[in-house]
Amino acid sequence: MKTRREFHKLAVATAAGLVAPAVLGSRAFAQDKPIRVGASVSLTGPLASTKNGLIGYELWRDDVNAAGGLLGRKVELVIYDDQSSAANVPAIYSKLVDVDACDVLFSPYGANLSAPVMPFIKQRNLFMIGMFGLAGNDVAKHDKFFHSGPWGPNSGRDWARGFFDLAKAQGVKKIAIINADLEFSKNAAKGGAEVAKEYGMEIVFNQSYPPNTTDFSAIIRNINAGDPEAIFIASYPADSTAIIRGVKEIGISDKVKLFGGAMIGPQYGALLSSLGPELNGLVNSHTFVPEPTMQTPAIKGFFDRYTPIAVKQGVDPLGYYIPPFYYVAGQLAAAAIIGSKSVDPAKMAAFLHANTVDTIAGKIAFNEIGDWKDRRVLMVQLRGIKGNDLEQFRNPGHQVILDPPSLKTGELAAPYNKARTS
Amino acid sequence: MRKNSILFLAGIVIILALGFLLPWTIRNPFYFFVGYVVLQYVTIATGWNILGGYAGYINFGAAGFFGAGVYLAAFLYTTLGLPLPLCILSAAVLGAILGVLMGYLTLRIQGVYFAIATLGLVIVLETIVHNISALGGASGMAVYGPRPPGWSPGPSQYNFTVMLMIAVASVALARFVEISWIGRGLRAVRASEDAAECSGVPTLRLKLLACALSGAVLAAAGSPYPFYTSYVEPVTAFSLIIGLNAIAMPLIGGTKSWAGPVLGALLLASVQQIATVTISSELNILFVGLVLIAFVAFAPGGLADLFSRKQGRAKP
Amino acid sequence: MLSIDILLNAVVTGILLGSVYASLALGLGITFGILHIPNIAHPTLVIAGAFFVYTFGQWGFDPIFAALIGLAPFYILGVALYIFYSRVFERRGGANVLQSLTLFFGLSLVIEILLALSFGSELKSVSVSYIGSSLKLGLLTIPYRLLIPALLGPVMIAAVWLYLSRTNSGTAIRAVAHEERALSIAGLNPASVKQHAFGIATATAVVAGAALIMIGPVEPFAGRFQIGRVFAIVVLAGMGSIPGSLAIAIIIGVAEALVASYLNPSWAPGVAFAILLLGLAFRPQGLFGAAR
Amino acid sequence: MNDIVLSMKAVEKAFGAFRALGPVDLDLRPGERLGIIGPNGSGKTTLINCITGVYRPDKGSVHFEGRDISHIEAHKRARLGISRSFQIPRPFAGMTVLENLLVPLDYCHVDGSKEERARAVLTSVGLAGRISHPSESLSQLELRKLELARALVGNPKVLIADEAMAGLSGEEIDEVLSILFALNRSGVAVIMIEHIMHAVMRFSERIVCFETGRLIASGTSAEIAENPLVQKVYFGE
Repeated sequence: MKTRREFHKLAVATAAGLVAPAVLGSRAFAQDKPIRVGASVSLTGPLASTKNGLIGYELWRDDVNAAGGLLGRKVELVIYDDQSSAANVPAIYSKLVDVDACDVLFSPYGANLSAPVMPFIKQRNLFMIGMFGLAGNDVAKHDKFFHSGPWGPNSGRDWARGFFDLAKAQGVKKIAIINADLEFSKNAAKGGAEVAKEYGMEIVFNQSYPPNTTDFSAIIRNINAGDPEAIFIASYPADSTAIIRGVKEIGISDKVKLFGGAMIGPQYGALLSSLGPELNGLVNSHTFVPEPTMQTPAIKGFFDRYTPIAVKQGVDPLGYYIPPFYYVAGQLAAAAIIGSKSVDPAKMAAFLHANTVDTIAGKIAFNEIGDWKDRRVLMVQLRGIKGNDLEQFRNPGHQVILDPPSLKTGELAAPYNKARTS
Repeated sequence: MRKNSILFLAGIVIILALGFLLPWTIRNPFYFFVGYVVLQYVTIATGWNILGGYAGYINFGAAGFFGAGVYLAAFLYTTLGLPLPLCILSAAVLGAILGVLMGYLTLRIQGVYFAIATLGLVIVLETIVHNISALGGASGMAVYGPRPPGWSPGPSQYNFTVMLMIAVASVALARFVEISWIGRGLRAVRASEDAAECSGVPTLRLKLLACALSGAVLAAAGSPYPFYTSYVEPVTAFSLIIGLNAIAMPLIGGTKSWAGPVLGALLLASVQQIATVTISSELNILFVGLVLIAFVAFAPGGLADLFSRKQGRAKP
Repeated sequence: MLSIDILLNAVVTGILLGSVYASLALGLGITFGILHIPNIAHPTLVIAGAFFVYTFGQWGFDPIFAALIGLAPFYILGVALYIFYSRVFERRGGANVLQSLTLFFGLSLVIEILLALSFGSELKSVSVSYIGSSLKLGLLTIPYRLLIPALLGPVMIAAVWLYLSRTNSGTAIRAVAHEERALSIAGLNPASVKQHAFGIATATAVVAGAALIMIGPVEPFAGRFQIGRVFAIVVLAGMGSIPGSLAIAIIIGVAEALVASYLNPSWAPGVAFAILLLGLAFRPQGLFGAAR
Repeated sequence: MNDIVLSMKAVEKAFGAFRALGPVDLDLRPGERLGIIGPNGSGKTTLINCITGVYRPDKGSVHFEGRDISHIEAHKRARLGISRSFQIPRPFAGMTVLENLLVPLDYCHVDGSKEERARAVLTSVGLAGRISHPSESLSQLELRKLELARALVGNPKVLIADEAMAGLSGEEIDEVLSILFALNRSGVAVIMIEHIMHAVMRFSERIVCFETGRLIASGTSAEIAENPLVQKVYFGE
């Protein structure tokens, strides 16, 4: 029984290690009482490409503090790395709430990582801004949860509806759907299939494929065999590349009018520059593009500051997809705190439910479960891309907004084969 | 031997009593979230060691058994509404069946093939889960756990106590295996399979038994997980980090006795939990990898061995 | 949907992919198949090779040329790995499987993280003129992206096989695992023969890495998805049978392509392991190896 | 029919195209001391493996006390009373000397206290002073003794000593021989496989010689020493 004593020592050391941060935290808290905003960010793991959102948080914090803080209190970010694993999320949020005493919470990235916190915030009645989780609150229906992302109501089904609206306008009758076997893609494909049925389209092909598939020739041949007029693709960056290459290699029918939809990857600088002109003609979802209908001094100012930091950190230098909405999350929290003059979750939530907030991404109003009242997911067509220079994407005309109609900056170029080569 | 057993039993009683009392004395739920994870790894390391440590059969697929437990419990609870203890029990039975199946397919040949086959178990099971819509596939499955009973102040505390009971049961099982004829036979298998067989040890049956027990404990370790995260999806349920920790923890603690994996898990899981809320980066996994290499290379007996050697030297 | 061109193309794609799998497995065929060292870090070394090729690609080198440059440094890396491995275990009089598996497991983690730290965890790919176009032969459409790596595989395999079977130092490698004593009687140092073999095995990783990154983008953790395949190939080929491994790799490639075409691509990852498990259960000595 | 304890009838074993053994017929009387000689690769070890159950013979059968055991597993044969020591000692590393003996005692049914039995056997082979030492710390001779002690602790009826004296000095060989003689006096049949010719000649009542998998000669020590076939095998033309 030699080890028993060692056990004891270890247990003590471990407990001390866990307690120490809490003690430090509460002392800092007592001195100047900043408002604490807590979040987990996927700094590592498969979702590490979303970590550029953190720059959005930090720019917001700096702006707020430069303007004197909120209600006269400084804002302090408490950020942990969830390593892209849902298993780490419960402990992290308990730490944020129970040890770090955060006043405001931002959710982890996406629905998979956010799902574990939903019962927790509902049960503890906490205020949270959701980060990019599709339909994140549709089950819990927590009244103090607000999306920073533009998915809109019924997002599980409807967020990519724009693609199907465009297809319907083109008279598409037969559609093919493929998706990666991952949460976001799978839900996109499931919702897409429902919308297609609603519009009376025939789904001639509907398959999912495993992550890390590198060869799509078989799938593309099978799609061609089904003879669709539109192809809805919900993919992740690696497969987005492989699919676009595969289409170039295998070829696709001239009947196909729309190609794309929910591909992750063509929003990011890395893929835009590596594929370059191969992306021409693609119709894909986005959250922000520098087109005249969206560009405002506020958001331009954001990117002017974002880009140098991103370059220094080695993350996506464009950052159109995620970072602005991380800044928006901060703005929403700030509006709620200032508007309700408190950090009381119920008051903050009441304010956001009752008021429209002006952010760098435009005016936002929420429904009862915190979705944006109006969906504002963009369907953009990539056009006129020459070479692999990333800077061209900062100019209008390369990511033409087709949907929603209120932001439209151009008409669909179809069929895909023609748009691809022109 | 008897005196040790009484001490062990007393330890169990004290730890279980603490498991029921602490939730009422420590108000901060955070420690129960962290404690749950640490205890989950104590169970995983203990379960892995029954086969890996005692019999010397390395299982890279701990995450497969764990994930199977996670999904079975989630499925039984959400669709059939089975009570938690039955979910845990069913998961253990499934783990045992999987263990026997794996063992039956590969144990008649050298251990290295068993190890390779277990690598595949994770991928095969993950592929299956992806393709079963009743399990939610890649979109995962929301699980709203049972309301905690009166003896526990909240869900995180309840999960903690449940996990503690599983961990204690697993350690007790591992200790029983270790000090009984099963353990002696397994150690003989580990040292020399032929010699063991020729000494009358039914090596195949013993290994299958170890596979079953190990699988059962690993799957049981996963069964409360759906209630801890309220949500299961294949990537985390079959996460590599589980397979990694399952090997690293016993190896660091020492594989010869039940105390090794417990020690290794308490240490490594605590360090990881602290790292998650302090330094946090890829360095975390890098650290585990380096520690693993260092222990294999320089201290194959693990911490337990280092301690006993040091104490042995101190004695003149 | 069951048209002849889909079937034909699926089979051809499968053969091409299988050929690439064979080059991934070649190094393991030497370390595990011949030397009996369970180097589960091999797929990760392949990924490291892919990143090497990627780095040179950034400077304008063709992937195949970059792979040739990489042979020497990877050979040295392999020798260093073997020296570390033998230092660790020979002090204890031979390695036990558990410990060497764990050592290589830890090693692969370390390599992965080092790659992630130095290249980031995003996908990296090479751009060459022939990527994106394809060869059309009647009903067949074969992307060069697949064709060229698939031709690279058999060339390398043939070279290694000829080396092992026709040269003295190659024969020494094949002998070292069984006849260590005989080898030292013949005046050869078994340790240096093993170092050499490990070096060659690791050098094949850079060529396999080039093949992999030509087919599609690669990220630091991509090696994990290959572990099953490469072990399935080496084990089912009958440990150390190099022509056998090419045949098994093609069988696995075709099986995966057919499953993807006719069943559902989402079942494809399980194919290699299902074949491996069945193989281990019913013919543990491998399909191309003699009974032991 | 109790004058034959172990009998092999037309046993054959091949590995691929290589026929390692047989066909071989061989009987063993209870309490007999049988020596098996033959050059390396002559099939001696394959023969033992067929008797102990490590291999299943391709053809032919093995009978023990009148019962066909060709298809039962090695550990069951051990429990029936066929015991062996290994050419290269295989102690259960990580266990003490005493524990090494407790393994067979756990699985073979022996009356009385296991620990007392183990201590008695260890004393009889001269390892009494090493009972609680780890088995890795033993000397070569002690390992040989441990190997024998582990083989005989379960009260076997047949003990197969596979080169139990290889690498030992003259005095050490005598020590091992005396252990085997003592064991044989208690009624255990002993099969000795050995290259050390003077030892096997001294020990065996009957010697058989193997060459390329076949039994080529059988007889007393003196007969074998005179046998031209055996001489040819050992001394060439």
